[in-house]
Amino acid sequence: MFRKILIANRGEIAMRVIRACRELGIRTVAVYSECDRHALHVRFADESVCIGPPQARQSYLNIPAVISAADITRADAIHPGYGFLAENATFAEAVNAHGMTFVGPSPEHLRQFGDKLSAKAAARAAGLPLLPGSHGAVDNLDECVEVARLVGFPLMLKAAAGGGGKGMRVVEDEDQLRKVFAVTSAEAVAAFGSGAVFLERFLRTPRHVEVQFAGDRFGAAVHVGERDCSMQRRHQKIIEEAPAPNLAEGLRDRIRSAAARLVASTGYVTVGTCEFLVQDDEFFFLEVNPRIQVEHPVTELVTGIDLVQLQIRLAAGEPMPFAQSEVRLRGHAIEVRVNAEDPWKFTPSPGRVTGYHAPGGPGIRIDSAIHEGAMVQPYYDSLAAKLVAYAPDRESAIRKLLGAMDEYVVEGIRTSLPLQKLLLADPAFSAVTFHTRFIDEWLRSRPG
Amino acid sequence: MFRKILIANRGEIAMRVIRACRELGIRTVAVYSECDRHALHVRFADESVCIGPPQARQSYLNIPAVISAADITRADAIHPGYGFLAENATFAEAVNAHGMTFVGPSPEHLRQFGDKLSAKAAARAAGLPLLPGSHGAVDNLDECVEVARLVGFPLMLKAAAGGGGKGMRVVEDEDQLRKVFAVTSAEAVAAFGSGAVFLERFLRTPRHVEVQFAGDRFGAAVHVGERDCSMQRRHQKIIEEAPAPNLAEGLRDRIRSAAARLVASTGYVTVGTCEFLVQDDEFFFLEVNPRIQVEHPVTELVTGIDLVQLQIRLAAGEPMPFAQSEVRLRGHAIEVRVNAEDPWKFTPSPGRVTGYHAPGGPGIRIDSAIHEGAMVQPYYDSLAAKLVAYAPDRESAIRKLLGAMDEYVVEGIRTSLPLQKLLLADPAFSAVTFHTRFIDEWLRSRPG
Amino acid sequence: MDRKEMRELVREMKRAGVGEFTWRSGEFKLHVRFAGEGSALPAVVAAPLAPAAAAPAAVPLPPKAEAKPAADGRAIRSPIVGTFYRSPSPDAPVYINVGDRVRKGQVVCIVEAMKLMNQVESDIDGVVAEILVENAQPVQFGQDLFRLTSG
Amino acid sequence: MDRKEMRELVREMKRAGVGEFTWRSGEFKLHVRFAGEGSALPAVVAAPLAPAAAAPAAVPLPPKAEAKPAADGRAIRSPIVGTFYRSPSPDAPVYINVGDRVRKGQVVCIVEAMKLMNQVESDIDGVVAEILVENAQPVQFGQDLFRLTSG
Repeated sequence: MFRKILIANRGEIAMRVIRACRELGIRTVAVYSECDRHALHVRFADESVCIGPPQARQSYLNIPAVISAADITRADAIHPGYGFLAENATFAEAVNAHGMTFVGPSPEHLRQFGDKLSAKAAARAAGLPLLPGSHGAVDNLDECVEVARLVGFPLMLKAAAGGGGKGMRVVEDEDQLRKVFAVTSAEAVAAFGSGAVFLERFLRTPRHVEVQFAGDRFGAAVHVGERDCSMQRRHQKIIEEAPAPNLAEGLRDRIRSAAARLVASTGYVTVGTCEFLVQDDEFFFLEVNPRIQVEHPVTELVTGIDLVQLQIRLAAGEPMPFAQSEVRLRGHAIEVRVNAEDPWKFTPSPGRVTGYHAPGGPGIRIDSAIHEGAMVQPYYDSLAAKLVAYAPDRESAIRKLLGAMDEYVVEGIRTSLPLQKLLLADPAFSAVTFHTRFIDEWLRSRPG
Repeated sequence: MFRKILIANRGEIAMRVIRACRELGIRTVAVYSECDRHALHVRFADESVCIGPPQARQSYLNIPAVISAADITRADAIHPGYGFLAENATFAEAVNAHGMTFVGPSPEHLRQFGDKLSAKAAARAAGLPLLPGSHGAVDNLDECVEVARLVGFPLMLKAAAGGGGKGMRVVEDEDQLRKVFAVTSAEAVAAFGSGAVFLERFLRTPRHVEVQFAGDRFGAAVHVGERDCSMQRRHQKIIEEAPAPNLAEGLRDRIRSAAARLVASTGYVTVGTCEFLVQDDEFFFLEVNPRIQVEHPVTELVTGIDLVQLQIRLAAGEPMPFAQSEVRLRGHAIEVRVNAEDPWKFTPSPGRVTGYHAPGGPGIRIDSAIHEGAMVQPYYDSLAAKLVAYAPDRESAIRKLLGAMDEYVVEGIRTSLPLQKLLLADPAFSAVTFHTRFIDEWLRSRPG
Repeated sequence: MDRKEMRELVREMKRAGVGEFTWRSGEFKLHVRFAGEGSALPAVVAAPLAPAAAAPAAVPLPPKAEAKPAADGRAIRSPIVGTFYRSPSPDAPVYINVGDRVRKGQVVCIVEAMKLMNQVESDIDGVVAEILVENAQPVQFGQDLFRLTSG
Repeated sequence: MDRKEMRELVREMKRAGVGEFTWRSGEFKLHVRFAGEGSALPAVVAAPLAPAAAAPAAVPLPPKAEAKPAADGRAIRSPIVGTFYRSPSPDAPVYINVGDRVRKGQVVCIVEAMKLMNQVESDIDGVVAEILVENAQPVQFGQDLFRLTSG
């Protein structure tokens, strides 16, 4: 097992990794940019190193600075959290080259799943269902139109190197396709450095269901249950839950085992997520997130498994500590992301937190990077805290979460909570009639 | 089910009941004394009523004021929390007489278990082991000496109406007994209104193990696992855990079923606790706490059962929602009471909380009545918050709790946390070699 | 003022619990704000935390005295929680009306608690300027019932 | 007004519950604002929360610049994280010594990061007054390396 882990991240996920390390008896090193000097992760890590100015490119994304910080503190592993360098294969390679362990999959797996086309190829090889579409990049408009006629409209034009909801465009008919093909490709070059695009059938009201999985170096491959993350605004998840409610008969098992099959067939090591779109009783492979995810707590609460500790153990070469049959779910968990943003316009709301009081009591979990007097920086993403409720059943979990949101006081900055309160209280949420574009449509239909 | 519950209490337990009611869809009424106007329970209840000045006798212990507050808000039940009026049979009768339900056992059960001698009689009738001693009150010194010779020294002289560690005296030999008999009886008259005393064998290094139980109106009687609460300073619990670690082979089952037997034989309804002293492989009935206890969260975490919701359901006449065989324990939970007091001298430390930051992350539960700017009142008990850690095993729970205590910031008042940190890190805690007088001895042996 | 004096001045202000101060003498000006330093500043918050966006459901009880304080601070307040009655029985005349002169010790109303009719006596002299609670309405401990003027 | 009088004035104002006050006498002016009392002051906390009783284990890295600022604020700071070397190789002479005159753009040391030897150039002119880091010790981003005087 590792002696000392450097955490190449900030915010709540850095605190999450510090807590996991503390329980494993591993020392921690925090890195921070100049504006994060007083952040919680700096305070609670055993050691800390300033690695650069506030701009992420020069600090949290600065590979030489992060590696040097690990070097001078003699860390033997680096945990990348999510975002920043978490899915950067070059970074993972540099970590290995310096004799340290990257707490995540191999650089090869990062590359394989970082590119949507090679990810789809791996999924197809493992027998996972894919959305009808081009089986690879389409090189020119003519080829594109030809494939589109086979797939049918509406369809989705996607940048192969895109992700996180970026680089995608819905196309309703052939005319539109002819108009947007070149633009989409050019945008992809600008945004991702590659102009490769591909086509997929567009689902109008799919749900986003993802399976948490884990693999070890000895070939063990398990799933740890699934989550529903359909509540998205502008392709960003803001409410997540486990298990996924109201799945069609048999679908849950098929989805879970599909994910485990992909892990087994690719030899993936550590934890990750396989994302699917679900429409009625069909499901389609979307992508793999080769890292710990923001929404991992809901899975932890229903399984009792500490996923970050598991990730660290697997990265250290330990065997999977449980069998698939030992993964048992109990109860229901729902998470809301407390983003520092305008709840209606989604514009970031950085600033000083002048008042703060977190809810508590049974079944309430808070993963937070803020406190009274804390500064929410304008340089980084807007996730300030996560509030998770756990109860024996979904209805109780919703009630518990609504109560906890009422207790939550965050002053000085705006947060997404007012929006999430309305969404959780909406009959569509209780009835599970939502889908990935539910929030966008719901917002458009709001009076005023 | 009730429509509206008045909570005749304050502090963290009032918040706990509010949260339980919210999930059950029951409206809540807070009562408060003049100095508690800005307390959290007043803010988060649906309604609130000022019932008197700060002195507890004139507000939280003022039966006419509490009942009138329930009257004018048309509450149909009163939850007494713990302390204050929770074990007051007269109050429970008054609640019933006004057509409302007391969320607790019947006045008869409160009387039966409020008197130590009738409680022992009930335990003996149910076949529970008792400490050797007088089978009832001893009326005079001669009788006392006679019984003492049979029981043997050291022994404990106890006020029949005492409780919570008060009204007890250890007697080492006959000389001492002759000296203290009259004094103890006189003190009992002064403190509890009754001079009745009795004798029991005194155990030098017992552990305090208690069983959470529940009964319904239809005769169901179950245990919900046991807790160890041996870590006491001056007879006040400050660290509690579930399940009780390292019990002798078979002892755990014997203790649990003894408690369930007592519930069944007395026809007790709602939740309560049966306390035992354990020495080696023997256990002895101590007393029954006919109410929800401060330390109930550790049991909730390992069983997944919400005890306060259960208590309310049972008081409303619902049948027990689960069978004994469905009560399954998973993992280990440890609670520390965050008392507003000097950690070494135990003198209360009321005042303004000038800085507050609660720990978070997986497996951390906080039940708190404080926040930045909150006032810890000098009029009431010193419990400011409870911090509970839950992990798959005891060792991880200890590590998690130690980490969380390091994260806990409470400024402006002193708290018991520094003492609890040392105790949890002590090898005796890991090795479970502690007993009910461990802390007092440990403090005496500390240098300086 | 030299640097040593300045340092001492700052230290004293800090000890006194001052949050911010400006010192001017001639063209010399010193402005100091103590920002935190762990907890140099007692973050005294007399008011409760501001309510979260969605406040709890409205309280049907009338607000307590401080919400509508008697203009000149003279009021008869309820000594107990209960139900307010202006007369001893439904048919009987009210104890007092606006404009009446009230003497200390005079019964002014009844507050019923636990089926007991508790006569409330005025603890001040004055003239009834306003009756602040409707008949048969619930009242809290310490709630203003009548506003009096010295008349 | 002498210091004793000032102290008493502040204490009295505080006792009186005053939130903020200005005292002027001739060209002398004192302005004081007390923290708290509701929340007159935005509770600006530049520093982090004060550490809980048991502070985290000591950090082995040298403290950053602000812990020991160059007396006159002129210092050469490390532009990157890494290991500080005073000379290009173990046998070579050091780049600079105390007393040396340094010009803007002159190489003053090396900071090794990822096995790369990065030459650090001075961004100021001056005379080396103090060398703040031992040879072969780790340095953080922005840490002071040399203190310079204008000489």
